[in-house]
Amino acid sequence: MIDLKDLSKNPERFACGHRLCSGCGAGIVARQVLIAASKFDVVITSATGCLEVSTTIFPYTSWKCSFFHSAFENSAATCSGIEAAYESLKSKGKIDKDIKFIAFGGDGGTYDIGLQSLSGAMERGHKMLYICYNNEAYMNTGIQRSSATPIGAHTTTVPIGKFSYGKKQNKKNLTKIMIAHDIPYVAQTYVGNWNDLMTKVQKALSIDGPSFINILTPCRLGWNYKVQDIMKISRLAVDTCVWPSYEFEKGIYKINVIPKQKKPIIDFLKIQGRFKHLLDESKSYVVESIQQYVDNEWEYLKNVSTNTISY
Amino acid sequence: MFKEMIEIRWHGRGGQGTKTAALLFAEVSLGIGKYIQAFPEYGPERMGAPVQAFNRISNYPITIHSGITNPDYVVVLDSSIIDSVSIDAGIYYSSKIIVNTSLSVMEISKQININPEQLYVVNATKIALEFIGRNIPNMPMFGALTKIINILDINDVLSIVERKIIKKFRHKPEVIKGNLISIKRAFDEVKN
Amino acid sequence: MIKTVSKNGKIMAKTGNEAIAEAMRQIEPDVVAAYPITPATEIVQIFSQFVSDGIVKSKYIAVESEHSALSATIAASAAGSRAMTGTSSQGLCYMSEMLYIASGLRLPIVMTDVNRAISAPINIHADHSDTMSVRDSGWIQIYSENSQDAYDNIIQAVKIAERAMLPVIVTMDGFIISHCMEVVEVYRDIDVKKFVGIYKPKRYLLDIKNPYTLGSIDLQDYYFEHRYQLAKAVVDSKKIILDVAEEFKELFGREYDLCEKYMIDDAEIAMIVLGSTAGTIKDEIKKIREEGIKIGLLKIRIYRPFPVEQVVENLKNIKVVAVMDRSDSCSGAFSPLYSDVVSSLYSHGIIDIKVVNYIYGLGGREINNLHIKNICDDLNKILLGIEKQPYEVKYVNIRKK
Amino acid sequence: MINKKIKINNERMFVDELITGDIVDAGTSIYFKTGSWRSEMPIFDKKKCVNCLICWISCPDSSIKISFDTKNITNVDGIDYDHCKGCGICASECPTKSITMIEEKK
Repeated sequence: MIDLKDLSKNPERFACGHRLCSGCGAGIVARQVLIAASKFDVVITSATGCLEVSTTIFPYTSWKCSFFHSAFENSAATCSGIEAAYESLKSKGKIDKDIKFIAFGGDGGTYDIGLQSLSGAMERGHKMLYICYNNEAYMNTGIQRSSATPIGAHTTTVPIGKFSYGKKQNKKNLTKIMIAHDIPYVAQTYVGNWNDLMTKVQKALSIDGPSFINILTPCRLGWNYKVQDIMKISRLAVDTCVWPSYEFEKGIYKINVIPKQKKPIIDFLKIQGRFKHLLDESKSYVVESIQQYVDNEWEYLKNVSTNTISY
Repeated sequence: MFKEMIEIRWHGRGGQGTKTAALLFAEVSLGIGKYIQAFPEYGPERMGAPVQAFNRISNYPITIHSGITNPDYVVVLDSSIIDSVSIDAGIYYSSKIIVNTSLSVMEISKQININPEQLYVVNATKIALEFIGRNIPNMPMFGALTKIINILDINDVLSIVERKIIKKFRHKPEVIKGNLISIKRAFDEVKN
Repeated sequence: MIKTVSKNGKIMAKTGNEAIAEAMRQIEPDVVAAYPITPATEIVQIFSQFVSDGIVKSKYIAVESEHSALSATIAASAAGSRAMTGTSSQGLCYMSEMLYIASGLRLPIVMTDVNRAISAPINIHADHSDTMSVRDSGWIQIYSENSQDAYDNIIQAVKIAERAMLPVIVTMDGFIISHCMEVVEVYRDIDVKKFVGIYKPKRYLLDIKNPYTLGSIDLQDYYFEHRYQLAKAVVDSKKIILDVAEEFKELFGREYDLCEKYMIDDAEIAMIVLGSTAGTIKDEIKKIREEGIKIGLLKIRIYRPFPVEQVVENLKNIKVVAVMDRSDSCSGAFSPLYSDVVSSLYSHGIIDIKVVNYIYGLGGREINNLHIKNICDDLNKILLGIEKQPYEVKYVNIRKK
Repeated sequence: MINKKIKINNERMFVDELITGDIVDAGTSIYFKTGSWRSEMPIFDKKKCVNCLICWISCPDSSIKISFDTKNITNVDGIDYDHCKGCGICASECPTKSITMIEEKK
């Protein structure tokens, strides 16, 4: 259980004055991760993307800890290089502090262009936490589809049109791919549950080895919802089971949030502009197929999970 | 008389130690104070495929970095490649060719149409099998070249080679001995 | 016996790759991240054996690509460690994006590039297309003529990089040097360690008491200033390179400069070249000189920053010059080295000199004394007015009907 | 040095004043005011607040001001209007409705 009162006593490490959109989920993720990591000294790396460009516009930076960015596709490789330097300097007695390493990337920089770099770093076993703030499209460049974009969503590179209902393919299940790397800790969480999110970050940082957390991070611009509804929307993703909150620790699956009553996927879709066109009668077959996909994945997850732990 | 620079071409098959022989020849020559170069035929080396390696030996620093087109010495580790590879490419009137074969100079000379006076033979395979126990003819051919090139003292060669391979075969003294004997044997047996 | 130049040096037989690995063992960087590629693989292979045997305390990251190799090296350098990498050809192309970032962030990384042609068609042999493709990336580029050069250059590169706060790439020709065993004088470990010293970065990411952001985004208001800073640093690094060469000479006895002059002071015709071919040209020049032809060579050692002043100084009295490029710009507007030489001359008002561009040796195509002799004959004919200066690029040793 | 210059007058630095490399001192964005981005503004009612800190942890702009009382217990003090962008997440998440959104007065 996260004790906010206790954590609030640590100095804030994510400064105000950044230029993320009003109500941006990435800002919430970055803050909560840093607050959860309060008791550690950290070095942060980030892939190019909204979070990076909006928080480090020269000569302003919102990071009060060491922060490094070099390119789009290499957040994990970059983090692994810093970790290796740390190990080297520590073994030579040039550094004595304990430092944790956290890499950030959006879904574009993680699912797509950065996948190779991520896979390599995880396989090599660097002691680092990779955080994907997943807003399900290339938002920084103006809402283009990524392999994290769900079926049926409108994006500017697969727009809806006379012959298109948006993206035709299901999103890639990156969390499963990371689980297949057999690293000590993999988790999925979401912006609407600070307790779940921060507990997972703390858990990941306590582990001796690589860890990965995939955080569903609604984007007001790309998902098109009312700005203050961010928490509600991401909770709906969990309640409809389209984005289950679960973790994979040392070979064991645990579901962390079981919805009291599993809601139909339409509840999640109907409050977002990116899915609005699916509400039309003629597209009900798309909604049905999404429901089918969600049901299958949820059943699979329930089957592989040995127990349930909620935070 | 020592030319300003001697150029050597080695022929063999991938896995027979062709490149190793050239590298070792360079190291031994360096050991007696010569300037050296040793380089393989550039490219991926594949087991069994014909390969080449080269040496330059000089009393002066070698600055040249082109391939060797007119070798002074050609060393053939495996006579079975004679049909498929032009071992006489670029040779001139005073080039010398040393072939690992059980055949005589005259027989080889007919086979590849080379002046028998430029040709030398030694049965390095037989020597290798007898003293090293494997058909790796590079060491005996090394000894044969030492004899024909006549710029290195065989005793220097033996002691330098011993120093070079002693590390690799520390636990197999018989291999070291076998190699040294095979070098000396080929040195003695190579003939025109 | 061959005499050493340095008091405590040791004469050894080493290939270019072995010489670089040996230097890396002596430098003992904190982090090396690399990915195998022919013909540079041997370097990291030998080095990782040093790591496995505990001979060096470096951390070796066997990354999954060249892009990650340089990314991790950049990060390790930013973190405050001395970091090195190495690659060739396609690997350098794949790193290309990160090369610009390394220099933009002013990180003193040292890399070896074993020069190899760029695909397609795929080819593993020497030419300079790879390093030429990133010549404007803000890295210092040092070309090596032989294994000794490669060894000496990489040792100097560490010091140059850290003093100039710029990344340095040391190159040598694939196979021709990388796989050619030659005489190399290796210095004592203790002397090399003393020469390179201990790396003390001013600011580094692991200095968590003094946190900062590295790699921020510049908008229109700052990008230009930062790039200007970089360009100036590269140009100003000439002095640092010369200072380091001077210190190197003091400790090890070998002399280095931005360029190397060979019989050029009284020459009427000259050749300019990078890398291993310089040695072959020297060999041929010795012979040509015996015929009474006044020919000389200017070998460019430091290609970036380009030694404009030295090129002008050494060419100003030459009548006909052959600029030898081992890469092609495919532009009809001449090749990289030629463009640099001609703009250097023109900007200094030297315009009554005939400069001919020769492209040679692409994909490892043989260049030997005979080819050089032919070029010399061409130049001589232009000198004597028998032939006119050609208006297009000349290709050496290419099969044409 | 870099901080001072930004802090005092937001003046652009000359090339000679820039630190070598693309370096920014930590946390300088506090000198960049994003409060003007608001179209709605949160109003905090201290009387209703139970100091649960949910607004604080939910704010993407680190704009919920907190302080510590004599027993070192965290209290919510209000909104940092210099930086709050008016997204309304705090108001929406507050369990005691201590924060309400009103139209920004220009």
